[in-house]
Amino acid sequence: MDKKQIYMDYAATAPLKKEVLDAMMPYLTENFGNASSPHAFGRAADAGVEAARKQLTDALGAHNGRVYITSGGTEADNWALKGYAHRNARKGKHIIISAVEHHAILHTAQMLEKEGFAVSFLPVDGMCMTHPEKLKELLRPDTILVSVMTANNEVGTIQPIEELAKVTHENSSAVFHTDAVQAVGNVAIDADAMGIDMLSLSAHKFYGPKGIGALYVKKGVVLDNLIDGGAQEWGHRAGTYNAASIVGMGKAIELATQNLPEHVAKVTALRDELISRVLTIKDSQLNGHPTQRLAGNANFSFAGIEGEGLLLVLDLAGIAASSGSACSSGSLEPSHVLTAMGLEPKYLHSTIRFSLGDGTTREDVEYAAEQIRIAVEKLRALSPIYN
Amino acid sequence: MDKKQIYMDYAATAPLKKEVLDAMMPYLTENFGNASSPHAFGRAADAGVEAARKQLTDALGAHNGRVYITSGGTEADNWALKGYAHRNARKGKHIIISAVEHHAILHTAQMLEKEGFAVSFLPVDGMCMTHPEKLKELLRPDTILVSVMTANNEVGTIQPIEELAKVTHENSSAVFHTDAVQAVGNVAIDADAMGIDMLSLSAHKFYGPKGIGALYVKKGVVLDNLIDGGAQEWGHRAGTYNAASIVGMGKAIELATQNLPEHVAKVTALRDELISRVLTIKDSQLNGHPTQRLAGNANFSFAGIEGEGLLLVLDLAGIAASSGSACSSGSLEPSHVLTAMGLEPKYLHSTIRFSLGDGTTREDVEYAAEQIRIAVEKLRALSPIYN
Amino acid sequence: MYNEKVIEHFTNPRNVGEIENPDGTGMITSESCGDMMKLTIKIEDGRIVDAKFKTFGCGAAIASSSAATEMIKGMTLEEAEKFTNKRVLEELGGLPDVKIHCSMLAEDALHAALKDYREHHQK
Amino acid sequence: MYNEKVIEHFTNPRNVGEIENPDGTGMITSESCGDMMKLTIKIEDGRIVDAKFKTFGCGAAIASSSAATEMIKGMTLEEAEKFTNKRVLEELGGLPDVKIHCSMLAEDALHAALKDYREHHQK
Ligand SMILES: Cc1ncc(COP(=O)(O)O)c(C=O)c1O
Ligand SMILES: Cc1ncc(COP(=O)(O)O)c(C=O)c1O
Repeated sequence: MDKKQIYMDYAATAPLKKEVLDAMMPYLTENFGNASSPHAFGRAADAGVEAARKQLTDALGAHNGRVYITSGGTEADNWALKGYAHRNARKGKHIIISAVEHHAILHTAQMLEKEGFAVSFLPVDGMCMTHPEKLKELLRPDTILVSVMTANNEVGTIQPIEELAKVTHENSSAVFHTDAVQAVGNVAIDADAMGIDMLSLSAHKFYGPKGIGALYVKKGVVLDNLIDGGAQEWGHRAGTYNAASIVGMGKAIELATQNLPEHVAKVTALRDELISRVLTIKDSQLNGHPTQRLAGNANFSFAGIEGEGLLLVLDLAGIAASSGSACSSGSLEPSHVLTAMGLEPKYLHSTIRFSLGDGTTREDVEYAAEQIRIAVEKLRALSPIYN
Repeated sequence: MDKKQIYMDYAATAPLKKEVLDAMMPYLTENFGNASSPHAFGRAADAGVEAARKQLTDALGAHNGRVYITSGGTEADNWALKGYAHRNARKGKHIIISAVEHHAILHTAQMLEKEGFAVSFLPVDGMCMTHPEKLKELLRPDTILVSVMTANNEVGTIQPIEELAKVTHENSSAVFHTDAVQAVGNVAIDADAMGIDMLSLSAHKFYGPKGIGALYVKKGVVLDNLIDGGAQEWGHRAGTYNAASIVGMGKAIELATQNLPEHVAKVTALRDELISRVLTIKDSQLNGHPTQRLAGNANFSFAGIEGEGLLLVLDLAGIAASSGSACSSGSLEPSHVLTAMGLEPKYLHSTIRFSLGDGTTREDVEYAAEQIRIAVEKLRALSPIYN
Repeated sequence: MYNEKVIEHFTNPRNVGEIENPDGTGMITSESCGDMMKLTIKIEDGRIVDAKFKTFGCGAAIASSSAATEMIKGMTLEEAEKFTNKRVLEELGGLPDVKIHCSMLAEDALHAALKDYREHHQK
Repeated sequence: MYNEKVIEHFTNPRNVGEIENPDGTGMITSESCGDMMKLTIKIEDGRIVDAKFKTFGCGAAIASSSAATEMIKGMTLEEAEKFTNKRVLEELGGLPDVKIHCSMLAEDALHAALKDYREHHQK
């Protein structure tokens, strides 16, 4: 890549911070032991794993339970839903998820539906915001689990998690899970104070490595295992420890938590600059909540042009963005998130997400805004439905 | 660690080969994109992932199906058993596993048993060898799945996989899965020629990274997903690609396959040297098969002393070994493998595994043999049941 | 993801626009992904002498539209009737599996335009 | 995994062996893990004046045995009756959770030896 390359897809994945890679390197080289082995090589790896677990626990305010290591946010989400539903089916078979969950929750809930669980969807308003009183209406005596993401991956709206957890606990015996994959590193989290029973995270969204994540489970919440085998994780999640990535995740969450206010302030300013420039383009709109949104997220629709085409023009101009969740590319249907928000049909296929992060500069924002304008004009000239 | 450190626990985990780490580094730095993203950053990562998949496919002779990426051998084992059993329960609810499987298979089968599946155990002889005619006796019209490991992790015995698969297919409609986690890199594998329907592997056992593995699934064999979510892996295993580790796994299997004969010859010679030296110790025995065993595996019992005590003396002398599967440490019961082999009770708690590998030298073997002799003498002097 | 030829067509699409007073017009919306293509053609002496398109869609849809208009110009009506997306795929040197359906847009729009021509403009 | 004090006791165990003509002998096998300890004690004037052990077991079992023999030497029989594994754990500065049961071996062997003394050797 010799030409200009601007990365505006931090919500899909973020690069490793240098300090994180540095923290990992010893575990990719001399500290290679199996953390479950009692000998010196094993103990060196185990020390790294347990220090990282402490970093996670501290960062999440999760002292009232255990942080289990998983292979990522998707596994954590699957485990939370399937593990809790299977273990607690005799208490009830009703689950509530928001209408705008990531596929890791949505498809998992749909699998549970096939198995005989009933799933209700908590609706969102036009800004992708859920409302606690709507949750109250959906709670039933047989509701065992409520899962609402802390922040949405497509449009960035930050949900009122504390209130949702409160409504859940005051009106039912259900436990409250939140997919905080997009939130960690962008939103302050204090799991115990917020009334969270389970929380999923994924390291690569906060400048840690890919393929590693965690599920926090509050004391007293009991799940079936998703992955059986050896005695790791108190017998609840088997598999040889990936010490290098675990150490990287620990370092990444520590840095993310230390820097949270500065990071959010800096990225929010850049994002708002991008938003105000882009909204000068005719027939464009910002999707999601104007203020209760992830620092880096700017999701736009442009009448008359298709999101993936726009993505490609920008890619050719060296700007990496996303026309929805990267994970769902390959799917042809309009995003269930935009549909649930009741987006005007003309905007449904015309959406593009820019997500800014650590490495974004003001120059990047200016260049991107200009390229977006050019690209939109170019594609509108090709459009049969815009003139 | 400034004193002498000799690693003889390669079967627990192996260090990364330098070439493997070198192959991974670009994906831990500039090629950090999400392999599912269509833009340039994503395409760079995707190219790495797909090249690695090809390396895996070629190395396994697995052209007649698909190699799915997982978070390790444990997940692959869980997916194979649970995914196949759940999807195919209407065809029958009987499963056969060998009596000496790793906990990733054993505990998973036990979970299926709790759900209502019937599990039969294929016995082994005193050398931990299974016999195809015994398998034939266990097969029933409702048997849907047979799972026998390619090589045992504790005592190293290599199973007659081709014959077991043949007996399975000739006498039932069951599919044949093998946990090849210990075998890959030590035993030549040609999945299609051997009649294997599913095969699990884990990269860190062949000098690749931890936390990454694969499940090969032959065309026509259909499983439920274990982990639902995004569209990765043809919709069958969701989660953002861990491109760095996947690329490392690809490189590692390529190297392991290229070097297989030399590697096996070299390590076998060292192992045999260790065995012949150690067996000069009075009241000692080698466990497992004398010749049909993993190149690096030397598993011994010493009358009158306890394995973990011996492990500790050796650890203090700078030698890292294992008193069974590292994954099962924390468990107090005698190994189910040794029990299934009918080991004399006096040897059941007196077993220790040395596993040699790439970095082992003749000097290591000589030093280790001498230290083992000293340690055994020391502990026997403490033993109430030896004199 | 896309080969160079696809990128080239996408970046510099041929025959963009609408023919004034066309002899045939086809407007198609893909049911599977919502992409849209409007094709206008000019016909003289049983041949397509001009074709222009406007497309709302991804890179594959736009490149296919561009390639198709180039290919159909000069075709007799009989040739055009037999035109399929396979020809577009060949011309472009292939598309990713998930994008093959996008090349149908051009085939469908052409046949819609020919139908329109037969119904309204043929004397 | 083990602290330095445990390692020190394991590496240089005190009071290894068997007392000839002991006043009490306790031989215990742990049901949970198969570890074994044989403790022989010498008693004079209502006090333990000597104690020796042999142990088949892991590092924690051997270190606990060693520490316990040091601690019980000089104890009156009354004190010895009240001796528990908690004292051993304190003396050793703790053991890993999964290893705490190993320190029970010493407690059990001591009580078995005292019982043996009462039954067979006490006039
Ligand atoms: C909200 C949300 N949940 C879950 C996931 C899944 O995380 P991972 O792909 O790391 O498993 C993602 C990202 O892909 C996400 O944005
Ligand atoms: C035979 C066997 N199967 C499965 C596993 C599990 O692999 P992993 O721990 O990498 O998930 C191991 C090693 O731990 C093994 O030796």
